[in-house]
Amino acid sequence: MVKNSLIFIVLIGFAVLLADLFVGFNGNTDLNTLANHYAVSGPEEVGSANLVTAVVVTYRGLDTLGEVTILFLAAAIVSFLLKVEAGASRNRKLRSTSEILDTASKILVPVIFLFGIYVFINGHLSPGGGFQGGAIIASGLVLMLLAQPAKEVGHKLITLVESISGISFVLIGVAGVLFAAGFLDNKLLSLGKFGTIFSAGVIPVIYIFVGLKVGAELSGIITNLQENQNEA
Amino acid sequence: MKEDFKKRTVISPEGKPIEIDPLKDYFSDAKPKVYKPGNPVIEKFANWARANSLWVLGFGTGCGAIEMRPLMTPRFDAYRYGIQWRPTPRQASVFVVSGYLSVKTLKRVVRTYEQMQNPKFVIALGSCTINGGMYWDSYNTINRLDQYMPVDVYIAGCMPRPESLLAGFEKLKTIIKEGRGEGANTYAEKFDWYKANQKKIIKDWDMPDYNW
Amino acid sequence: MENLNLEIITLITGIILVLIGIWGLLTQKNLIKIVIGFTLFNTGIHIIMVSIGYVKNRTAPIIDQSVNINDVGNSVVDPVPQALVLTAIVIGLGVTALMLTYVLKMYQKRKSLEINNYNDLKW
Amino acid sequence: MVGPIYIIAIALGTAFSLGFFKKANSNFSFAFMLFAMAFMTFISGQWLYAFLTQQQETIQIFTAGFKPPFSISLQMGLHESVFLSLINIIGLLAAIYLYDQLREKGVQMMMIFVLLFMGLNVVIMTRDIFNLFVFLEIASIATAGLIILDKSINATSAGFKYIIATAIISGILLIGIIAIYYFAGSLFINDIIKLNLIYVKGGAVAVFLVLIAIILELKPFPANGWALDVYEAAHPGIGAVISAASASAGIFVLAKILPIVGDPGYYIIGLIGIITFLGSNLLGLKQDKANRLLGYSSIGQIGLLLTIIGLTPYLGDKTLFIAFGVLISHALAKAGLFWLAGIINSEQIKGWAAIRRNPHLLVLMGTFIFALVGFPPFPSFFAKWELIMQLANNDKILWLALILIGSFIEGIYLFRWFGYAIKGENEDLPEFKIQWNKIIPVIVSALGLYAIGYYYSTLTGLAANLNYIPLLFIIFLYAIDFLPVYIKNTISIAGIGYYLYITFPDLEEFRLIFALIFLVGGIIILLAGYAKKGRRSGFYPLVMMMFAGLIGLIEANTTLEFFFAWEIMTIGSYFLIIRGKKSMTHALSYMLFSVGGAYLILAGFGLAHIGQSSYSLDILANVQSYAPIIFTLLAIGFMTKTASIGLHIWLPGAHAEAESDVSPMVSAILLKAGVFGLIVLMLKMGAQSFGSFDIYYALAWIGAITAVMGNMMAAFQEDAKRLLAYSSIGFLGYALFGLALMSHLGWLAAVSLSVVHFMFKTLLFLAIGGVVMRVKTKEMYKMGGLIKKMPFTFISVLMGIIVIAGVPPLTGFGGKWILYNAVLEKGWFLPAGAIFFAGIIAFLYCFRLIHAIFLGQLKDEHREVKEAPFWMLLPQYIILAVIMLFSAIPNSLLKPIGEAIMPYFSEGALEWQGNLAISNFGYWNGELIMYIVGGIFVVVFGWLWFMNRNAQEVKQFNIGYSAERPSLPETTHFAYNFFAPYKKALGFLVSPIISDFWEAVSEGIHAIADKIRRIYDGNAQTYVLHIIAFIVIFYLIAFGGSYGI
Amino acid sequence: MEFKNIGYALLTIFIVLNYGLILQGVVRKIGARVGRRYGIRWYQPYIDIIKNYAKRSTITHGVMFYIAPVFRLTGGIGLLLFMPVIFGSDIFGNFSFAGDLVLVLYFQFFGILGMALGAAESGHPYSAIGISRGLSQVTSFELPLTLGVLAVAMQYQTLNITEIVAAQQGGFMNWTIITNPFAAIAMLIAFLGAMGRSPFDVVLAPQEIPIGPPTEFQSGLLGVLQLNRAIFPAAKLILFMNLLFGGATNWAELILKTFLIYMWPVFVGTVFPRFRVDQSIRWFLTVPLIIGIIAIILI
Repeated sequence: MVKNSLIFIVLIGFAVLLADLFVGFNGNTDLNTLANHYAVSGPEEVGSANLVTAVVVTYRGLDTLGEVTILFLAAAIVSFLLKVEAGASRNRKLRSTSEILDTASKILVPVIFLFGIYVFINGHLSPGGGFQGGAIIASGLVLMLLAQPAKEVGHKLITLVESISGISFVLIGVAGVLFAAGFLDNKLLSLGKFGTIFSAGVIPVIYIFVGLKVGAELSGIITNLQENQNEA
Repeated sequence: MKEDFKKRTVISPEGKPIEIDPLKDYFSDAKPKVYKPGNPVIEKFANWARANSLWVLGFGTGCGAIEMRPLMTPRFDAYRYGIQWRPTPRQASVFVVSGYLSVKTLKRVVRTYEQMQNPKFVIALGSCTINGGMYWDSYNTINRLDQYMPVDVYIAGCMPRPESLLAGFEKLKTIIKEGRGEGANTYAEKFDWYKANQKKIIKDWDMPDYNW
Repeated sequence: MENLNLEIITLITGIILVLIGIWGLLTQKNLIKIVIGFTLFNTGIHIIMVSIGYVKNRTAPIIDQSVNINDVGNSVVDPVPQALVLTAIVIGLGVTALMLTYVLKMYQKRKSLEINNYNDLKW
Repeated sequence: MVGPIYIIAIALGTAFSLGFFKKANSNFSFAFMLFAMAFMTFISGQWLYAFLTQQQETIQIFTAGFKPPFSISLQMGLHESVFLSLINIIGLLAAIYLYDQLREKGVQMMMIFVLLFMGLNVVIMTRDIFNLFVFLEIASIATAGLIILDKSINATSAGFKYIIATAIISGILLIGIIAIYYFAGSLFINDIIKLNLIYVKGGAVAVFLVLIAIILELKPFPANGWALDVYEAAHPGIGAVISAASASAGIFVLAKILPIVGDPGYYIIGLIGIITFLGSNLLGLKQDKANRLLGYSSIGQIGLLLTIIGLTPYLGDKTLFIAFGVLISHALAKAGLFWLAGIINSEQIKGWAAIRRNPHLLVLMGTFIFALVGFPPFPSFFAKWELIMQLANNDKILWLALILIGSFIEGIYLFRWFGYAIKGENEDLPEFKIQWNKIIPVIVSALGLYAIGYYYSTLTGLAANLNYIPLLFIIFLYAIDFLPVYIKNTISIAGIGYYLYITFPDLEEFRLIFALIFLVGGIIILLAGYAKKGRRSGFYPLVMMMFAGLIGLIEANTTLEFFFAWEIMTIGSYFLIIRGKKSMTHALSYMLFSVGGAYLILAGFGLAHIGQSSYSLDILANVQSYAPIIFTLLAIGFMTKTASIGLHIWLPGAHAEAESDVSPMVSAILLKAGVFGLIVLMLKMGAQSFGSFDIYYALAWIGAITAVMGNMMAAFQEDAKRLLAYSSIGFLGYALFGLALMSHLGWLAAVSLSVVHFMFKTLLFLAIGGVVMRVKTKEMYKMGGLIKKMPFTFISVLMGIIVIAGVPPLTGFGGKWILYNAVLEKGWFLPAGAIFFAGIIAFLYCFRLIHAIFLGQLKDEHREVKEAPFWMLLPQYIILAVIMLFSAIPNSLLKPIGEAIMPYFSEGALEWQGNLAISNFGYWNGELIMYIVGGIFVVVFGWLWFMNRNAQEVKQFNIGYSAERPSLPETTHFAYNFFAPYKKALGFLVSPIISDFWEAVSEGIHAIADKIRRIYDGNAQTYVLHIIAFIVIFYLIAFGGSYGI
Repeated sequence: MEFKNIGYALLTIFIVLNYGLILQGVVRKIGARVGRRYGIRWYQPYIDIIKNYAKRSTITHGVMFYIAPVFRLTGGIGLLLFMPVIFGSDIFGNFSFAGDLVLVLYFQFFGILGMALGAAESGHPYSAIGISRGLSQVTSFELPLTLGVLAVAMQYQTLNITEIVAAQQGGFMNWTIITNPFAAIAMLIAFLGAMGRSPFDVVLAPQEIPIGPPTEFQSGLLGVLQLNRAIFPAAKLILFMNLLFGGATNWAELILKTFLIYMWPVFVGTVFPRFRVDQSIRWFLTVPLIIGIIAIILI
């Protein structure tokens, strides 16, 4: 009880701190210079209709690379930690799933995958992007694994996709240094016509790799967790 | 023999065993020497000094010891004759054997006598030292002291009074001045005889022949 | 109460979520619940971030039919916090996944979800 | 040049590509990873090289083809390149070290490892605050991954705590960053700096949140329980990375965002830093697990760094120098120690005793420990020096004191640990293997410490004059350690001799006198070394280190040189002392008193520098302020070496347990270093007083009480060497008293007593050493009657004690006579009474020494003991000859000393008429006395011999024993508790009040540490609570009441 | 220093030796008379010494045992010769030009130390016990003595004994005991200890530890010690006479003064019983020490 009251007091202190931080916040009425630059010059400089994508992939491309790396790291750690030791018994007790789920999943999963791909290919035009698309792909995988728990997902395939797309991302970045103005420079490819699918320089390419990579990483995490579900 | 005087083996700091024979290693086994009197003139002077500086060993061997204490009191005041008491045989010149001697005491008396330096004198006090006195047939006292060491003066009585003691000292002085107080040399000369007598009566002989 | 705009409401919601998250994190004894506490905390932060980037009466920063291409600067909200929150969400996802994995591993080893059973290392 | 961006590209490319490799190719994948690490190191190294040598300008790297603030930019400058190089080298070494683990655990771990370093690299280079956050997260997550390397339950739960804690911290950071974005409208650090956000309502809180989050990443006390658990549970190879690499990066980040906060930030950082430094080291005291101890120490060092950063306003342009010095020492040493921990593989610090199965490992460990504590020649030494100087110059006395206290506490547990390693029981400890890949990183980091230390010393113009030749000689001796002892001994003697030969012409006055004591004394004592057989591994470098320090003291012209030499000497003597049997605790207390004393000296020098630009020792003569305090600090510092009362408890054990030829070195020579220090101090500073209270009068009393107590305790000792050790304490009391008189005669007495003390203490320690060597015990009552077995040794002891006792005609009397005259001149009679009382008490132990050992009853076991070896006797007789010379011709000793004193104290000098010394009060003709006494002696002896030439030689039991006989020598030898009546009457004076006092202090501190460390209860929630509370508390401190930091 | 000095020195030794022996005899006689005895003859000490030299056999325990009496006698003679015995006399100034008061004070220990060494070599535990007691006691009375000496030296601004004596000339009102009473009292109490008479004679407890340190000495060795027992106390008396009682300008004055000074420990000894060593240490370090400190403070 003493401890809880202590926690409470500390939290009140923290709340005061946050209140102090935001006490002057009164909503924005205008964009600041930075945002205004992105909004005004973004379409022209980057060629992406989705300004968030422009910021994410180009202006702050390094962040994205780091972000992907974090997912990659998380996947690697999960896979390392949950790696089922070779030779350990793998006879998991699995409940059989219903026919409906099984059938539905067979129909839905390709569609979900397709939708995911659509989302990351159109990342520079519409809401969405590599992360969102990757997550959608991974959700398809979840459905598949729910429907067919016994299904073995090829780790090798996941790893391969993950690695290739990751390396490609890096190579694009390096190519920017070599052939354009800097690391992850968007103007490696021509900006194309604003608002079309082949526009916005390398953004779609990067987003494709990001999508694949995120999909693969999330899938990796999911399959690893799933394979461990009855190990406990 | 006392356990401590038996041979033993100890380990040296280097770890080597060392054989210890206490009687040989810790006690000198030299024989006493005869010291012939030197130049007669000097000797006469020396004897005068010896006679007038009698340092008595304060060793109460028997019941006669009780009679020696009064000598130091104002009543008898032996100091005025040059008689003083010394607590150690090393520095004393007169050994007063005060009364009967049990065999056990004899051993100590012999040892003490031998630790005194030449010349040394023995006064035997009381009848018991002469012939055993009332203890002549006792199972554990000796009868005649002069079988075990040379005696210069006997003072008879049971007990002799302090006055007799003073008389005895006076007698000793005369003997010394006449140059007859050579008990120490006698002991050295007839050492084997004395030792044989001592060993005959002292069964547990566990010391070197001469106690320096 | 005219100050009580959308962004203020969301901001306060975010702050409350943060506090609730921390409270849960600190008081719950079940490892899974602690992780949930963390996700609440994290979500609260994301909401705060989005609130900060909101500009009154504007639309999402995507140039489509609803946005005049020549007046983008006056019709969209700030894209930067949105970009940042995207990154933050992904990072939060990675961290949450890791937490759950660690919890899973701990549970496998010791068959307990009670946090007090995991304080062998101390002092 | 290869652009810094390629560090990212290479690291990421490698990490992503590693997925292609299968487990079977683990060697190849490891090589691949290692190559990447090497390449990253290469890139950062070449930049560092360019910055250092080619005046390379700092460059900005823009990404995405846009300029900041629109895009993320990186920066590469000198500081970045230093940190990158440091981190990447540690990473490379850590990778080599983890060869087995990484290969075994598979490619995932390699990926994580590479990515950790990529994250750290970017964190250092980036100039975007959100990018900073992202890559900090990468580093945290990668660390969390590395922690679970062995998948044990402890590692996993530590990893969980780590993730929870860092997630909370990064959440806070994120709030701060977004708020900063809100207030600044930019994420580019350079822009944010310009805006001075702390003056904006709310902006200050935002900045505070970022700052506190970064600080929390550095694990400040007490919000750091999770980090300690990690250090304890993680593989040592990982611990090294966290402690060395991650922390370095964290420090850099802090420095990077600090301009955003501006000046008020320094205060908070300094406060947190000093709390962390003190708190963490304090809790480390109670720690007995090696890895956790290293954790406490790491955090402590980070605390020190925070303090330094916090003190930037006062340190000025020296900040970088200081911070780099501390950081590099910390990083390399801590990494090295963690790596060693992995080799030794022992949980408890006691288990480190196993390390000495390989002496080279011990050398490495010693290198790291000494580097951490801040001994020369390591960078931390110079950094600490500069830090103290600057603090003192800015009048930051409290900070100075706190930093020194913290360093001292750190020294306690580090040296305790080191003591276990050198001296602990290692019989039952498990074996350990040394693999090539594990030892290489350790060696490299040790060599790096030396190299950087040397480089560092060249950075300060001041240190450029340091004399490294003796140190090179030490290295040479270490290299030839495999040779037999007589060769090394000869080389050492030759080395000292040659050094004396080349320096002799430059020396004068006191320097000459003490140089002769130190060096000639060293040669004489080393002669005894020929008696040893075998290799005597490790001995000679240590001896030479002590002598190097001593000669350095003599040659020192600046305060830095003096302190450098002082510390070198301390190291050497510490090792010499700890070589003895059962000397672990004594060596520790020696070291603690030395370190404490050294810090006082350091503080004193620091204060003396206030307002003076020069670093010459002469500054002591022109002290601007605090003069009495400076004097007191320095005097106490020096008195720890002279073992004055209260500071003496280290000495008896240390000297008594040392080897037979080390005891004279530490007792006869080393203590003189303190005397020399006091001489320098008093000459430079002159009379000092607190108000009307004369410090010298206090010193005189201290000297007198030391003399009485030392001698009295000596009289009650059963252990021969301990007796001599206490006697040294007493004698140095005389010396202190003499010096405190501040007159010609007082100094003449003090210096001549020092010389004489050197001689007889060498003599006695060697003689007793020889005896102990033969009889294998130090308890005097177990000896006895050795005069017949060791007559030559007996003669030297006899002469030695006559000198100690100050009985005419030997030379000890000269000192007493001068002292009497000096006292009469000065008029301090009460302490003088105590001094002379002490002189008489010296009789007691002198007699006891010679009686219990050489006279009395010879024991059974010693009946076949041999005389001490020739090489032990030779130095004794050389000294004996000198003593006889000085006794017969006193002015051969006193005149040169008098001349040395003349320039400083000319009043009341002795007038010499041949060998007749005339003072204002009396006169003394040593030569004549010698003849007279000798003449009487010879006549009486001849007569007695003639009289008793035929005396019968008897044996030991032939004594008048009340008609009985002794039975055993043991029961006949009266030696145990020899001065029982004295003890009955005055024993209360020597009740161990002082040791009790120090013990109580020590136990009290340990108890406090034990109570406080209970806050780390192992529960992740508690740790998070600590973090939040920490934030709230410092929020309240920073904003308390008024608005704005 | 010339050879005639040696002759003068021998003369001094001869006179003091005889004086010492007679003093010994006379004092014992006085002691006997106090006890209403007739007592020894006044020349008994001579006879004892001759007797001991006339002993024909001697034993020795080793080299140190053998030379201990030499040390002892050298200490006694040295102490005597380093002092000016008769003030103003070249002949009896002896070797006082070699050293001052400090030399004399420290030279006392020469004999003590040597004796202790020799006695210890006999291996006799009683010797060792006696030495332990003796040294302990010496250290304790040395402290008031030192303070007194410092006070006296400070009073006269010199350590030169001749000068100290010179300063006291011209009537007894100039004697240190009048001009500096506290120092004198401290020194005189210490003197009790230095003379080793009752109540401070447990060192030589005749029956408990048969006369302590010299218990193993006999014959000629004992004779040498007896010589010293004559010279050493006489020398100490002369020292105290010089320091406190104005010295002596001729032998008659010397004999009178030293005899009277000697009565001080004699009478105290006749009246007081023995102290144990720890008791005497405590006593010396309280009463006389305080007096000594007062003396120092009053300078």
